[in-house]
Amino acid sequence: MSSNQDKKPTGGQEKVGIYICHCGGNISDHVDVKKLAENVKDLEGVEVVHTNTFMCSDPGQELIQKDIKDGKINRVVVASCAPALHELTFRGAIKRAGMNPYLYEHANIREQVSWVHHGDQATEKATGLVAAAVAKARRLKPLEPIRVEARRHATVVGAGVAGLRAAYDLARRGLEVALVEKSPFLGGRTARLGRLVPSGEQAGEVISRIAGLVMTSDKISIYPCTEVTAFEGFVGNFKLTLRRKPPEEAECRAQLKKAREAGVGKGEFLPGAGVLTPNLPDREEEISLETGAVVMATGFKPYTPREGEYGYLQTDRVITLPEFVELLAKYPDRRGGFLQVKGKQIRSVAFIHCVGSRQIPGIHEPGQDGNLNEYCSRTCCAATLQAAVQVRKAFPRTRVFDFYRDIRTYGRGQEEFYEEASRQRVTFFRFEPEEPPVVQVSAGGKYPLQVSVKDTLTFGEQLDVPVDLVVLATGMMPTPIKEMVELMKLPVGADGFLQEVHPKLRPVEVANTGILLAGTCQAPMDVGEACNAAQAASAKATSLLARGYVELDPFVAKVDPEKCSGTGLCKEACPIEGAISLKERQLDGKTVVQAEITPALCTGCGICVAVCPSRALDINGWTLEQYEAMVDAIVAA
Amino acid sequence: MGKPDKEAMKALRQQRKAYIDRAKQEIKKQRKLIKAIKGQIREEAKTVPRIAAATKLPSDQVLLFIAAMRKYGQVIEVDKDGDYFTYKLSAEA
Amino acid sequence: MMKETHSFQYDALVIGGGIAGLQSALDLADQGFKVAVVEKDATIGGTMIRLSKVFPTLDCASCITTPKMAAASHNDNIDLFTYCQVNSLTRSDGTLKASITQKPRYVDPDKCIGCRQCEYQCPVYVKDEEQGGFSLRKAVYIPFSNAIPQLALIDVQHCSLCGMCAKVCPTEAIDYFQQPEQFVIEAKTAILATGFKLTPIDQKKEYGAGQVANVISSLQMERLLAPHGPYQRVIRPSDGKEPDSIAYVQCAGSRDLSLGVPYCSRVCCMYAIKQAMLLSGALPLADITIYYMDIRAFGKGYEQFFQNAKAMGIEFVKAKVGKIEQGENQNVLLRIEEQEGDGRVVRREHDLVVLSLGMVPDWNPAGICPVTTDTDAFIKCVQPKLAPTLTEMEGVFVAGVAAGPKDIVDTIAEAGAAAMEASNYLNTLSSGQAA
Amino acid sequence: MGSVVNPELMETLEEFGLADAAACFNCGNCTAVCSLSSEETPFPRKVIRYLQLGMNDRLIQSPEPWLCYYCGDCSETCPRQANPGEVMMGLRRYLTSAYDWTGISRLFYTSKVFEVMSILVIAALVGLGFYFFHGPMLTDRVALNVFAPNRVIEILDLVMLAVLSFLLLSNAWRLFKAVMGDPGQYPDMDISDRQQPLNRSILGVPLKLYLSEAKEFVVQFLTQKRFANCGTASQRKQWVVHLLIMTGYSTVFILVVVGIRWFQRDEFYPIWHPVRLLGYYATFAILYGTTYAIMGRLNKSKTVYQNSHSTDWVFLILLWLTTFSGILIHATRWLEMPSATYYIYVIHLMIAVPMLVLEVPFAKWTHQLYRPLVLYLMKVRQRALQSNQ
Repeated sequence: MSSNQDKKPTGGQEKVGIYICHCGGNISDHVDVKKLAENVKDLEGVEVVHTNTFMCSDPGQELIQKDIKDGKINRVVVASCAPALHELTFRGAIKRAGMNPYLYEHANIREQVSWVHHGDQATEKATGLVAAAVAKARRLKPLEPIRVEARRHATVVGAGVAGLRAAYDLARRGLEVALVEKSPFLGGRTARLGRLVPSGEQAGEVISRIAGLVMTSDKISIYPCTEVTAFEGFVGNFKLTLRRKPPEEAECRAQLKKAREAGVGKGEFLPGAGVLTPNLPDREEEISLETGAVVMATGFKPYTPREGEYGYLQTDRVITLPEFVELLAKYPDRRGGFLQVKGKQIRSVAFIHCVGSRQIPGIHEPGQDGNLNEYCSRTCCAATLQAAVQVRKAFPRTRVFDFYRDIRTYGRGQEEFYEEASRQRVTFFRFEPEEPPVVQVSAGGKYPLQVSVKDTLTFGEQLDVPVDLVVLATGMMPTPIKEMVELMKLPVGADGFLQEVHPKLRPVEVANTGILLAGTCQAPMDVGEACNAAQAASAKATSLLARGYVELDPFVAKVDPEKCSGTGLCKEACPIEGAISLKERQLDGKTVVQAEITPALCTGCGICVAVCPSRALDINGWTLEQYEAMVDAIVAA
Repeated sequence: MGKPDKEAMKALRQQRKAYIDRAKQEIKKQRKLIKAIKGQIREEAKTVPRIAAATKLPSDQVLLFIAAMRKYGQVIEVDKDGDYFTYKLSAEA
Repeated sequence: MMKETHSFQYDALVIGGGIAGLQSALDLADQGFKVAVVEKDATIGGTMIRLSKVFPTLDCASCITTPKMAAASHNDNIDLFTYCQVNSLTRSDGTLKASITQKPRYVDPDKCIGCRQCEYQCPVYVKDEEQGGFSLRKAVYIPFSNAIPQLALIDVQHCSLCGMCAKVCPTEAIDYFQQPEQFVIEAKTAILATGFKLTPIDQKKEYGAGQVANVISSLQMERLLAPHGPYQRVIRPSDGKEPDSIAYVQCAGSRDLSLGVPYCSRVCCMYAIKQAMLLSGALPLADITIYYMDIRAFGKGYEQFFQNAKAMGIEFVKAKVGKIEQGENQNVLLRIEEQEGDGRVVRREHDLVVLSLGMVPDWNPAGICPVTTDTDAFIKCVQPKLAPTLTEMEGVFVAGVAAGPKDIVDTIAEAGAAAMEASNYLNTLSSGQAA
Repeated sequence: MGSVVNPELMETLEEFGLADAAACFNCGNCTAVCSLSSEETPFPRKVIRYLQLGMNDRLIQSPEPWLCYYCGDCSETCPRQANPGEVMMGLRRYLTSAYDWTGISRLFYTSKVFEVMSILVIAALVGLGFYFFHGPMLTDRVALNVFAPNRVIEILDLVMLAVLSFLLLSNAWRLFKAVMGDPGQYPDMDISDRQQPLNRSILGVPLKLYLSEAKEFVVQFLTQKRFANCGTASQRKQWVVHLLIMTGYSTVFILVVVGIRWFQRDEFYPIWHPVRLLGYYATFAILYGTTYAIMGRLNKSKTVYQNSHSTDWVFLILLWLTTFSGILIHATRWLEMPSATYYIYVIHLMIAVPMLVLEVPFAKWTHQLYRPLVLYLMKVRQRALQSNQ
């Protein structure tokens, strides 16, 4: 599938090879690749043009490497997908062929062309983009990555199950770890659960086990009651400011009181709260921390239903699943008779799924923040069935009714658990999102509540179910960490969760190198999945820091000492503290003040370039000259 | 591998006799089938059901070989005729 | 012909060269460990490289897999052993020993340049399973265009030993006399990433036991949708008709005690929706119906993906298909209970029907290593909550579908977790602490 | 207002041998796979759902349980192995007792003690009757009609027939009213409910429709041809076996109850005589059919034989023993063994009478009537709906 259109060398210094990818049919279905190759083969400096079905595949990469080794080219342009996917792939290939990896330019003709344009238009635009890339490639200079020392230290934010898991793994790999937790307890949301599906393990035991390992590790420092208040730096060399203060929140104090009353000591597990940390602060203090990588494990909070949503807050007989799970935990081994809640006999209980999850625009009302939770919270189906089965087994006289949209018992052993619920006589009803069940307070009836539903399992019949208690299976929402998101400039997805770079290529990394995601801050997950994510994040953090140094892209600002007149405008405009400084230096015997760049801090944003009156600044790999050449090339094409 | 040793090859042929005999049978059948299909689409592009009707071959077999012959560059897809596509021998074939 | 058994030493051994194995290998290699990847097929890439596009981002599967394959094959810390079978994996004196048999390719890997001259000249056509059996390959062939390594192999069961390939090979790489090779890989830790296969298409007699024309498996549909598919477009296999109406039968091999597969295979809802979306792109006028019991779109962005599919006009019908029969004109008849209506039984006719088959394990450790399987036949995890990748065997971890059905996203995360466990184990060994 | 859900019903039905209905997750596979399930009367999931929800009235009005011949396809393919075929079987038992106004059926099905005791009591009554009222026991020849004159037996038979018919027909009338939808009987029913167009009141069907469709009843009763379409081809055997038992049983029932004066004779008929041939046919048919069914249930060879309620055993065993003792009487007469003949005759009746008295109006036998009756009513109703439109 490769067409070779070699030309005689023109004798120029820059010999550009163009490699056009079909991307299966992703590109070639819309862009006439043959014509594109024809269009660009005569551009100045172009030596060879190749096309391939998958340029990123081994045979594709070998094409490039062969041309380099044969001396045919010394600049590479690949026209394919978004650079976010494969720029690194091709740089790697070029490097292996012995060429400077920065003599490379990427033309995005998939996301920017074939996915949005069709027919001749697409081919035309692709021609323009490739021409621009060639123009830039001819002006590329070899660059070296910026190598900076990396601290063999990592910080984990959040001491839920994912945070504990990550901290323990990082410590086992020999890194020093700071574990920052805003509450006085370790274990997060997991600590408040009962039995876990489907193994039936007690969540408290699971948390106690991993918290025990964390507390006994000499590499992990635990910072309870602590929040991150300032953040700066770059991968390998982040600087964090932490504020630690005695707990103030009412809920927190109540839990501490409960711990005291129950005689739960430091390092011991308090049901419904977690493992009490060994080092509670008695005064407020500020701590600064230097760290190489940050693992975000800030977790989730359960959705709080609106007042009146399925009768919530209108009667105390409508509660959420997390509340119900805490209630259930109070009857550890009770058997027989009816379930009792708040002194009332519960003859029947209804569970309603998808409360605050799978919301559909136009059907559901947005929450207080104006957003809809369109996602599935993934864990509530199994958790609901767990609670339902527990009720049926412990209190066989209490009837259980379950109202669902789709039962999503996807995980290992979960479908079997669903069957167990059926066999335990949980009665299921299925509703459409347009016609959800209605919870009514029935005055004077034999039961205080009635759930009415148009049941699609009974051919859309209207059914009335009299109940004593309604439990709402509320979904997960990301823990509100707005300050940290702003502080650390973290990418957030449309669903409000932290956003990874790519779910398959870089699933636990965010765009900011050195910051990793673990657990439910990224998306709803169950305990096992959160631990997997935490370990994957630890593996990435270890890979980053294990060598003791990190390499950063060299796309940073540089100062032309010939032109810099030391106005300091750049320093003022620079959004990053310390990235530009003004330094005195000797020039032709005179002392002048000029701008100086700290490459490791510079993000290459280019603001300084824009404000400099004397055009003394430029970004390596993205110079003004290169930009101008690109624009010219597009216009010419 | 240089020129294979004649004796050794003979021994190998003996050892794989069952496979070889079956493969030879297959080749014969396939050649006939391919010839029949090629005969139909040398001059005119046709749909699979038309080729199948003309050659009295099962239509899934025809499609299977059309697919393979396209893969090796002997057949090209030409046009659409109703719900079906038409195929013709390529210039190289 | 008894050769001395070679022995190779590594830090880690990864069994299975699919996406899970490759990700684990890359994560370990990035931390500086030496890794051997043993793959049973002639190419690495596993099931993922055989897919068209992947949900929910609709990236082409190759775009994600080929770079990881290339990265693994170029990584100085990783050695790939393809076309190899693991006979046993045992632990003695703190070392894992894997006895490996490499099947003969009948092609010298050092000489073959992957030019495919042999393939073009070979006279025997063989059903190409890489294309769902919808196209043919030759008796000497390279599995597919982006296979790694790009080496030809001879399928001796279909070879007539005519000698043509040896004649045309420019590098004299053909070796008809190649024998299986035995060797041993020694490592300190191992990761099992042995993946899955589909539940057999002929298992359910109510669904025609594989005999009804135009009833295909979901992986076969992946090939029809793939850029280098057998027909390079979506037409149905019985006669080449462009289908006007395509149906998906969900849970065709999962959640069914009568098939002995009680569990949910976790990916079928999403791949059916994804394929339906791709189909509505390829065949904008076609009606696409998905017959389902519960739509399980639980991953990040999956529910939104499902709702988009609904909005695009893909029909979702809540019904478990009871029977599949051959209709007229090679069409397919499905019998369902019309649950969303008044429950009557109706027959619905489609041009093409896809069975959303489930996942069953592709490897059984019994007799090979002292790792056991759970009731679902997947490898048993001893700590499914805190350390899901731990197996019963010390120093041996599991990742991906080998430990239960999983989509690619979850597989990749788990592969990272297994790499973490393995590296921690290596670290513990080297620092001399007892585990 | 919707229908109120009452999951207690399932527990009630458990007494009738209901198993696994709770395991159903309402996928609808059973209905889709069933070859008898139709557009008008889809089953079994529909009634299983009513059962899960405890909609007793709906169940009592449902014709569907009587339309199922239990080929077992649904149970074999059920993804949850919730055994829908057996649930239908249990429902038939429950409905038989629900239609029985005497309450005996319910006791018979739900109490093993009652089941055994009722058989023993009736058997004892028969035995005592003979003990006190039998005729002379001639020993020089076999004179059954002297020991038990067939004229007397005939009178008793006819009395029994009248009582049993009254009971059975009055129960069938209740079924008729329920299935055809008597709104007075179930005041909470919503007649205009679109989901149940066929289950609603059309008691006002013109009488002539009932007459003109009567053929359906006769054909279905005699041929059970619907059973022939049940399940896959291999299930044909089940239909043949069932037909054998049913025709054999009916034949012997008519011979014994209505035609006793021709059937019970002291001289043998010539071998080709129709009564004798009918007798042989019935004997062979029942013996083969019941032996096949008993072996099947012992070996659990088919899905349909997987679950056996105690009443299934009782029915088969009593039937088998009746037939077997009948053969013995025939043999002892042939061998001219008078005493043995008389004793076995008494034993024969001690088995046969309880079987008839209990099974015909209260238990398994009712389905011989209910099945063709419901099919016939469905046909009538279909016609009525057609003419209404």
